[in-house]
Amino acid sequence: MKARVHVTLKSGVLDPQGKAIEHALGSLGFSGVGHVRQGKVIELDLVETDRAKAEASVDAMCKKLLANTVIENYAIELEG
Amino acid sequence: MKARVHVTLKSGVLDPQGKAIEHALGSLGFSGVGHVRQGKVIELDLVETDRAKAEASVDAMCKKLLANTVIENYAIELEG
Amino acid sequence: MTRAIAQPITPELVAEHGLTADEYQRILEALGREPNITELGIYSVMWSEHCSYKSSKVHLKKLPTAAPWVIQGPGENAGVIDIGDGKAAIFKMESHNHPSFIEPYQGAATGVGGILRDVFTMGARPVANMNALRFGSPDHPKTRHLVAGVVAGIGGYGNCVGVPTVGGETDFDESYNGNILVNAMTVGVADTDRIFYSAAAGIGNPVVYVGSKTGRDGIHGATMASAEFTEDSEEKRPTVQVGDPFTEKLLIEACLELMASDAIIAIQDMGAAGLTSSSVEMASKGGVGFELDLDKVPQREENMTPYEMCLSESQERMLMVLKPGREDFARAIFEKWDLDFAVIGRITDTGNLTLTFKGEVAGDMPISSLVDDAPSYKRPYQIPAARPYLDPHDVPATNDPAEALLKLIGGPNLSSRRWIWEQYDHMVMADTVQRPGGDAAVVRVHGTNKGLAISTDCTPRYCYADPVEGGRQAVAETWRNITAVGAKPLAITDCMNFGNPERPDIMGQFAGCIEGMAEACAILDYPVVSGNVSLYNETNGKGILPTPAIGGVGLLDDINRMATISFKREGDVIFLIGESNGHLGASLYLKEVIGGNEGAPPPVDLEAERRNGDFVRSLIAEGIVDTCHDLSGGGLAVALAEMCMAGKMGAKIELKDSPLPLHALLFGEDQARYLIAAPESRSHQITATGIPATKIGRVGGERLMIGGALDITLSDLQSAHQSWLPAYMA
Amino acid sequence: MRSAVIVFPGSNCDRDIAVALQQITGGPVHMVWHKETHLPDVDFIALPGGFSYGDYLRSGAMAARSPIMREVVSRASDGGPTLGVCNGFQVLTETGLLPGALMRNADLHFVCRDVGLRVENADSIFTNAYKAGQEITIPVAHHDGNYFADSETLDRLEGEGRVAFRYLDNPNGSARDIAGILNTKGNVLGMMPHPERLIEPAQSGFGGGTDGRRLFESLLNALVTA
Ligand SMILES: Nc1ncnc2c1ncn2[C@@H]1O[C@H](COP(=O)(O)OP(=O)(O)O)[C@@H](O)[C@H]1O
Ligand SMILES: [Mg+2]
Repeated sequence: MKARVHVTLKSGVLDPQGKAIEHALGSLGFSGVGHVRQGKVIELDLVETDRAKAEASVDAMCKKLLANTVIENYAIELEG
Repeated sequence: MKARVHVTLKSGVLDPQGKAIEHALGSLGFSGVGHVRQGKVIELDLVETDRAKAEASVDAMCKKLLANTVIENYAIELEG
Repeated sequence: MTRAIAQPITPELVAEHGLTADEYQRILEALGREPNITELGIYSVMWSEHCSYKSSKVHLKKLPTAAPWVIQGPGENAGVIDIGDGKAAIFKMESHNHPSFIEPYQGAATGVGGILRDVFTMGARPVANMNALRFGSPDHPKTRHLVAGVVAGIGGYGNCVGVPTVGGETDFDESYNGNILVNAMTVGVADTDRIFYSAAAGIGNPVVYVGSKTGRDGIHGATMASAEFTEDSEEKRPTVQVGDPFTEKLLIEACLELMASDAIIAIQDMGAAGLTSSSVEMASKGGVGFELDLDKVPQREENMTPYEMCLSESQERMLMVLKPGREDFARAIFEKWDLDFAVIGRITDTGNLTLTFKGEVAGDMPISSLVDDAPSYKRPYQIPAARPYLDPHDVPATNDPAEALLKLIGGPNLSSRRWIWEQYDHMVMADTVQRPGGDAAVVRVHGTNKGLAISTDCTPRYCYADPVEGGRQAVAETWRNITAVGAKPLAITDCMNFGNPERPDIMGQFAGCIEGMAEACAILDYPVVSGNVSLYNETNGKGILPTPAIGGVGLLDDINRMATISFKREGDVIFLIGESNGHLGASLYLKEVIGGNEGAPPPVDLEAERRNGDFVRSLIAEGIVDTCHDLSGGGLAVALAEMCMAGKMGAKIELKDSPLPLHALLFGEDQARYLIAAPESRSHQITATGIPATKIGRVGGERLMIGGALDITLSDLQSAHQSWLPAYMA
Repeated sequence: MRSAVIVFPGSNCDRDIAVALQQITGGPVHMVWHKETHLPDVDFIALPGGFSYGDYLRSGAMAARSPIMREVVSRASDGGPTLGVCNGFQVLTETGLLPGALMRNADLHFVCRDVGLRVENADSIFTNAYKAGQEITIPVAHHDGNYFADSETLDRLEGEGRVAFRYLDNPNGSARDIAGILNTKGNVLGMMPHPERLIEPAQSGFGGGTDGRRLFESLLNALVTA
């Protein structure tokens, strides 16, 4: 099974990268671009085939390592 | 309209972050995790309401800035 | 967190803001009415321990702050000393303990950002960063994660901004398990005729906001820093601030560019309690009022309330008072650097801080009540009785001195910190002439042959055993470290990290440390020019070791006459300067090798410090000696090992007959001592009346041999010393 | 010899390299703001180290799209001597002037230390004052110095003698220990180590060498004496 974890900054948390990209797009002449945010995606190949178990295990990975839950949210997507 | 750009490393390109995560998950006792890859998601708020135009414009942004096509692939998702 | 202006003020709300009933009564009296929620928030941050120093003020007054070279002592954003040729060194140290425990990367990063702003706000270009870190026991489950995050955060911020992080200290002790200490120091250099202060002046002059936009970051951060930790504050996860070092770099360049003109009347960074404390401090120092239009504040989020804007701790922001008519000139500079710039108010003659929001008055408070009427407490205190002297004969001997030495230099407290400093860019600016790993870092004053020597030190186990002696020792050790590179120590900054001041024993530790520090500063002519107090460093009623971290700065007249700790030439004669009494009370030998912790710390004889230090410095200045290391934790054996490792050269030491037991000679931590080395041809010059200088051996070979007691190869020393931290962090 | 140092927002070794150029070449050094569209009349262009745009998105990415870079690319393509150090190297790969990319260090840590290098090509305008095969010491300080290129590109670089410097003890995971590479014409060099940080004895604490100096002396040999 494949898992995809999307890690995004909690709303209200400053996103310096997003801000800089927003600005750079502006100077490159792209107009009409509002708020830009940057997040991470982590893709994992799992041996586990049981969906519920996979989800629980990836959730534990997120809490322990993949996301910094003080400032980040995460969402898990399973495939296959 | 909202756009989401997924930027991932091309296969064959070394991914130190993915590898480090893979290793760290192993030492945290998570077993059964195969290959791990890390990518980026960039979320943009667009003023444009026409889907085709929005897509074209985001595609240009990717080529010009958001992705380094020597090492990265990108995929665009539009919403709303 | 969004609160309407009309929220009623209940006793619960008052308590939630960390204000006592008595303090609330003072607010009612100051205003002559009930405060609104914004005003309550403002009083609560201004009267917090962090901003008001209400528990510490009465003691801090005892510290000497003057010397002919002091341009600005405590009270401004940072201290300023004259370093000659029209240049000044500007420096300060600050804590970011609580935020770093909650989110180590961002907590440490924003700590660096904050202290940088304190320094460049005065007109200095930052030239060096230091970091003093204390973590819990290495076996504690959180420690590794905290070390990794804090080090990455300090590096992440400092490296990006482009200021070299040139040194620091790193301790591990279980008392910090639930409460790590992250103290960051910045040193900058300015022209003495271009130093900027925070006192606002000129009725009607514009008040200008520059930097990043304001968001809902760290609201209540300042009150958080003043409240004891409980298990659930980890759960509450207060909004942490995220640092943006890129913006900070732009802010430094933009501010320095504007500072080259005559447009600025006063400037102040927005630190803890952001807009509130910066405007109140500027107005209070200038004896004027401020009128701010909150609608003009650049905002990152929608629907922010006055409460939120006043209390936000968004980073990378500054407040300035400009000369009238210079707004456009200044705006052009900030726009060039892509930074926000907004005129948000003006100076008034009312003496009040007046806030307007959407056309209404959102707050109106006498500035004097926020500052001068802030409570000041003479908290009861009890300085713990000094522990009795521990006779070295009563301390168990080791039957294997070599193993004891390897254990010390290969253990958590004395092993190499290379794993840390290699993650810091310690060479950017190309003026680092003494890198981390020596006694003090030395940074060349750009374009000259002068150097600033910088060291941070504190031995908390001494402070716990005897606060007064520990306070003396912390100051003396920085003085010694700066002397050991050949520089003249000029002044210090401090970061006073203690537990809950409402407990008389903790307050006693504080008072005791201050007493010792004051004495050392006076005798060594080494005043305090800036500092910071961090109290309530405890978890579930258990305080940290008293930790008055000292950051010292000294001046090296000629960097070509600089000493380093490395042995340099085969055959050099090694001298021990100072008296050895084998003091093992509260020593590292006791802690790490024997597993004890009793006894008085080594006494600090400040007159001897001065004599011995002045002598060593003169030898370096005259070019007689270029190899020097002070003795500290682990004593003679550890210092010798460090000199061998740094120079990749061995040494052969003869031990003379002594009434002291061997383990006390090797590992005793007597103060005021140095090891120096010089070629035979110059060694006859190493004598002076009244200074104990003993020839103890020679440099050479591939092993460290001490009498018949100990014989270790360099490579065994190296592998013990280098491996602990990387292995722990792997 | 006249030089230009391009200053991006977040550059932080711009002064360091300007000082080195001034001290060693003796010629004027123009600091050129990234928003400029024209370069002054110079013999040499330097892209300095630092964190342009905070290294956000990808290191060097946003700087590579600055207005001044159009001009830099055109001069460099016409054979104008151009050096990118650290962040400057990242910018050069992002513009395509040099092949490959600089990825996050293999151990994910920022690394600042002296490293040993072998001079692989001592014939270039940047390296003629070294000897081929000479081992030198120059500091690195970077988070993204892990050079990546596909194997054909790497083979080509090696085959054409375009690897200028190789690490003796690879600090970042770079493919084939590559520390610095040249373009086809040999007029563009990108390198992660910072030669400008070791040009006088004081910078090593008086205990090491000044191996960075030779790089600037090479330029002087090539661009002035020639
Ligand atoms: N956190 C740190 N960051 C940078 N350098 C550090 C850090 N901790 C320790 N060091 C460096 O390691 C060396 C040894 O530190 P320490 O044992 O505290 O020295 P000393 O006993 O001479 O005061 C010093 O050069 C110091 O600057
Ligand atoms: Mg020392």
